[in-house]
Amino acid sequence: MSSVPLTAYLMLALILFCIGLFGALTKRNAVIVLISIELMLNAVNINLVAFAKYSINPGLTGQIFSLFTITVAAAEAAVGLAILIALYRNRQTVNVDEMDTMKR
Amino acid sequence: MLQMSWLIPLFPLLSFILLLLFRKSKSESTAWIGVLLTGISLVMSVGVFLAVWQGEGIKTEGTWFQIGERAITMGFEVNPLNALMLVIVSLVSFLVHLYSKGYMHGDERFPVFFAYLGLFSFAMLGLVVSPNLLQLYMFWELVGLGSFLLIGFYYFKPEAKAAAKKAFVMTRIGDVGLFIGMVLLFWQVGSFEYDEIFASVKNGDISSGMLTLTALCIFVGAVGKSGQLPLHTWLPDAMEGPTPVSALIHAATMVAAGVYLVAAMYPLFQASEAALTVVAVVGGLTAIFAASIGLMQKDIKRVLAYSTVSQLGYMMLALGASGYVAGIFHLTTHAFFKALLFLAAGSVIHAVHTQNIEEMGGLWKKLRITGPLFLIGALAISGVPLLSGFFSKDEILASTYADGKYGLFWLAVIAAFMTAFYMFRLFFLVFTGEARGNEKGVHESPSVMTFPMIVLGVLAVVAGYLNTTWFGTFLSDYLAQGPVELPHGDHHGPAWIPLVATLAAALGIGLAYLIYQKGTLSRDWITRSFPSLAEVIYNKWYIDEGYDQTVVKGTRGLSKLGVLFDRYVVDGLVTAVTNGVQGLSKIGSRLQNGQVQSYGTAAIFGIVILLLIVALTGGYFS
Amino acid sequence: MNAWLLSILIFSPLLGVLVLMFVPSNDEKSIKWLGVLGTLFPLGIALVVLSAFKMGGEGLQLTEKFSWISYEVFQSKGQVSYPIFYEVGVNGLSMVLILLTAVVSVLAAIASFSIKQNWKSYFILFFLLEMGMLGVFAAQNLFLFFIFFEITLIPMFFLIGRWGYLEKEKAAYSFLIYNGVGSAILLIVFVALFMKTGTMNFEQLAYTFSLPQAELNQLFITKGFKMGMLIALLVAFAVKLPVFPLHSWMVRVHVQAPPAIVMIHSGILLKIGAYGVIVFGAGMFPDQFKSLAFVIGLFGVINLLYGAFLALTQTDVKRVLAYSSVSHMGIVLIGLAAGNEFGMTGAVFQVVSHGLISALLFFLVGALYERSGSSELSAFGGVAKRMPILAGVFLAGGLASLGLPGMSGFISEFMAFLGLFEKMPVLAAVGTLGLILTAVYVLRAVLAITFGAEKELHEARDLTSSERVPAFVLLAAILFIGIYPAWLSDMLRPTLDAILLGLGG
Amino acid sequence: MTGEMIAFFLLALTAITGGVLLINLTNVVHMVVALIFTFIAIAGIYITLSAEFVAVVQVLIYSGAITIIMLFGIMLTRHQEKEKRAPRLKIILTGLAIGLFFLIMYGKIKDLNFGQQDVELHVDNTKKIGIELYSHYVIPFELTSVLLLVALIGSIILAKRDDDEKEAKK
Repeated sequence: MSSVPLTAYLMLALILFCIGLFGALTKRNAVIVLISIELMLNAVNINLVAFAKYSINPGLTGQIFSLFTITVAAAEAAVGLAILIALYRNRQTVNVDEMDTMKR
Repeated sequence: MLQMSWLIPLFPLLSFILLLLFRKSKSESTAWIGVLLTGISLVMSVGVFLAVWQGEGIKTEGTWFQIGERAITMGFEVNPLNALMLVIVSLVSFLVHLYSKGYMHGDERFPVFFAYLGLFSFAMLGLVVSPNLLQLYMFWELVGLGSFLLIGFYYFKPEAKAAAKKAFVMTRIGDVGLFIGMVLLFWQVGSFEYDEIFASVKNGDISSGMLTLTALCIFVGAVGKSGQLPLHTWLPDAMEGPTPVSALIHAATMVAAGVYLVAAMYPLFQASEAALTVVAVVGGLTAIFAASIGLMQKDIKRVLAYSTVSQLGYMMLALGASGYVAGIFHLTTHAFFKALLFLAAGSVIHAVHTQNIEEMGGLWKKLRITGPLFLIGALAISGVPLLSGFFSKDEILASTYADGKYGLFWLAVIAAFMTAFYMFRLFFLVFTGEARGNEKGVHESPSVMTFPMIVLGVLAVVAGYLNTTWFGTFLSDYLAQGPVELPHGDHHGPAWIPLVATLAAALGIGLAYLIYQKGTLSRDWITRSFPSLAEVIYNKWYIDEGYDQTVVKGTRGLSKLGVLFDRYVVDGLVTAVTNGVQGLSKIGSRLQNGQVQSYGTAAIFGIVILLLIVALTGGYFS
Repeated sequence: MNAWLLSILIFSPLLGVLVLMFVPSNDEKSIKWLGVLGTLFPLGIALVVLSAFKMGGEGLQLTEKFSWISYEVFQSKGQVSYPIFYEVGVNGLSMVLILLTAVVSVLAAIASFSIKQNWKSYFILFFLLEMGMLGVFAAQNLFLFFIFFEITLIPMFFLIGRWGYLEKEKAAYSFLIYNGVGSAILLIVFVALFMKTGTMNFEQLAYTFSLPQAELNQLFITKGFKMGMLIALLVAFAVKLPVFPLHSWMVRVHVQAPPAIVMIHSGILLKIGAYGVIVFGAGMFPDQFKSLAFVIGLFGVINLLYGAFLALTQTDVKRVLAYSSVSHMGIVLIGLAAGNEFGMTGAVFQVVSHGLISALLFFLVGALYERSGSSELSAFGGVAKRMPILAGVFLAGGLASLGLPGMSGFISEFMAFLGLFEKMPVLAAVGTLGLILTAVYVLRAVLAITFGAEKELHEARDLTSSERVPAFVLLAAILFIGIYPAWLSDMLRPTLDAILLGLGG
Repeated sequence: MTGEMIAFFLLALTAITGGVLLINLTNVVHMVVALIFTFIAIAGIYITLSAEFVAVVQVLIYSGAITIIMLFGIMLTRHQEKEKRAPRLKIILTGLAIGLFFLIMYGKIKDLNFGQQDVELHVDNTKKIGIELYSHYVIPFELTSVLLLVALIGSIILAKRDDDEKEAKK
């Protein structure tokens, strides 16, 4: 049975990862940056699940791992947003390039 | 007796140490420590000399330290040459100690002076008994130290400071020559021992070029120490030291060390015709050159200093002209009469408190002992028959002539004439005529000062009979026992040579008499006839100035250049590097704009580079 | 007892630190005396070590070895383990240097009486510095050597930067930067050696590199690699030594650091560079070292002459001495370049001798500074009148520095040049010019201070009795080595013979 | 060309389109909505990979929860809805780096094939995951719950208006 090769999944994941990375590094809105990071995590999840099926030792491990990842990602999104809101309250902005207190 | 001869140098060393411990003592009886200990050395030296006269000799050595397979040895050796030197050195040293007791009376660093004298005597005696070149070199430097300390004894005088420094540095230049020669010889022979060096010279193990090179290097050392051309300028300046020091170091002993060195290494020189010729030419030129400067000096000690340089030139000339015995002979007689002259000059200075001969005059009547002794010295150095200088100078002339160096022979004769002239110019100006300066309260020196002069006066008269054609050539027979094969035995040239020498001396004395005593000839007769020549001679041929302009200025200029180089190039390079780093970090800090995304981009670049490396090389650890 | 002796010695200065912890920091007097006692203790142990040391014995003695760190790496050829041991030991060379360290430390501690503030932290840093120095010379592997090497840098930085003169911070930073670069290069070399050979032990490394090239090829060690390592090592130690043109930090440190620290620095720390070149350079890469001999000799002569020329016109006596150190380190290089027994011995003698001489001279300069508040030559004159002992010792130190026979400087200069004259006579002859220049600048400086008309100093007292101890001890040591060099040369011979065997000279 | 392949291509296309829209749209809300497509498409991909449970979780959490919080975040932080573009240089540099990254990774994965696949994975998928989670991975599982609790409390504290501060200001 000819099925979709592993490479195809990996390619998809790679493309999504790159898009997420690009978004995270170039977008100015902090919310979009957060969501781009979610996209990157998703791309990784695809890899995990793909390797769960196609690999030397196939099994459930990859899927379970991706479940944990999703959990952590959800927590991260929540905390990230909370920080964003606190920040917005103090600085009245969510623009990433105005958040340069490290420099000052 | 001979086994104990290594103790000879140690007594003065003991004196040095004891006197340093007593340096705060105000009592002048501390001087007796020095006198006594050098006296013991003198007695032992005479004993050793007598033993060697009987044909004995000794050489003892032990390992000093060992490097790899080679042992560096130390020890002592007594042979005819250095036994003679031992006597000369310890005798003059003893007499100068005694004399200084009176001369240095009232000086607040009285014990220190004697300590330095002790150090010098130790070094000089140690130099003489050295059985190898390395040990000789070490004492050679220590002798320089003693000389330096004594010249700079009046440390608060700027002239003394400059003179001490100059003496040390100028002789150091020579020493480096000796050092190079010694080291080169070591790699040729594999040892510093005289015996082994001479053996390989004899066997022809050393190529002739190397022989000449090493001999010349060693001769450079002698040039420095003995004040030969062109390193003579320190010796007249060294007269800033106390006068007994000039007598001891800069007339009788240390400056003769150069001559001694050439004599001790004579087989090496004999093996190289070129080296001998150089020695002779340098000696001859120094003799006449220094004599010419002596003609016009006004400082009593400087006249004597130039005279010393000139006489040392004679000795070198003798050695260079194969007159080994003549050179040593002159060294011996010169030690006595020049020490006498210096001590007498010191006595004069002690009396009138000036060194300028223009301010003296008519002292003959006031200094009834010093005057005649000075006259004896002057007659001896001028080569007046029957005094010691006559015999030794005659031999030098004879051997020069016999060696076929006719040009140098006539040069030496002219120098003899000049010597006679300036010595008697000095004598007449100081002792006869009217008193030109303030001479109130001038009195004869105490007996502790006159006694050494009398001893030296006697020796200045009789030392010549050590080696005469009339009574026997004791000295050359004696020296023939030594390790050096005496060059062509008989040196007694034509009978007219003594006549010529005597004539030259008589002419010189007569001319001085006519000018300075009788006044028949005007004093500035020569100065007026050859003004520019006189100017040049009066300024010592501008040698000092020449060195100042070339070597000193050059060195200082190089040093300044070095400082600039250090500041601008070396430090500049460093500054350039730091500026570069700073510039880079400025650029870097612009990247640090505080925006997380930029950092992220940078991090991605880093990851990409690492991945590239892994992708291209296949991984370092795989 | 013997089994632990060296470790006790290395860490003995820590006892001083421990004791000082319980002393109130304003109790000046007891801190200073404890400082001296704290350095006397290591000296005592060093003497015990000396008595346990068999003179003329072959190889290492009093060795200690404990496994310390070990890690494994999976490589294509399998699992390879890289053990690092704590291993110390002494041979003749390091014994000499350890003794020098212990002695100079005590004297520097006495000289530290002139420190005006923060005595407690001063002495704590001082003890750490001493521990580092002792460790550097006793370490028998690269790792330990490097750790102790770094331990010397940090206290030194603070000692210069806090207790120095006007431009102390600048001096401290340039010290740190130059030495930091040097030790960075050192670290790279050490890691590379470790990766290639899997050992850090000096003897094993030397053995590995002495294997025939065919066997070395299996370890991927090429001739080029060895040469590169040697050059990097030489550069790293050239910073420390220092070699022209990397000397400017050293001049700055010598001028700005407090005199007691300069005694340590010039007396011992610079010697680590020479020690490194001998142990790592000549000891591990003899063939390559030989082929670089001419370059090393050339740099030696350049150092000698350059330092001497620059010392000629300096107006600050500290600068004169600093450049004189540059010049004297040239003699070490000259001796090493000769690569024969005379040259090697001369180099080590010069290391010891210069350590003593420069410690003495800087001590005296410190004493003079305390009396006059200046180190400019023009501020002094006729010191011999009111302070005859100081002037006398100063003159003696100067004469030792210019290589007067009977003092240690002569032996080292003589042997270094004797060695070089065998191999490169022309270069050596050029180098002898340095002997003359040395005489000129030393006398210029010494005479300007001690001779001449007397100038007013605000406090003209001669050396006090606590100052006489270091001065006389150092002078005695200088004279002792000058008169009886056999003591030192016998101690060194087995070690140097082993190195010379490698050099084939 | 099997049905599986067609499904994969369609889903992949949707996911990538969503991503590209995320990059190119200017309205922030639109961006988030575009991403919902991606998330749902990824859930589909999970199904083709025989991971039904993960797919469901994906739809629930990503498409449901996270996107909604993000929209809330956008609403709460009222601001200009239009997203301004970043400076051109930054985009070029970042693009270059990511492009290189892509190329390298592409080179590495393009021929990756383990030649094996688990055909039993879809059978009782949820049940098996449950068993695994409560047996083998029970400790991480419990830890995750702690993590979620901490995140919950942390978010509340962070987002809470700081009343003391306000009062202090008054």
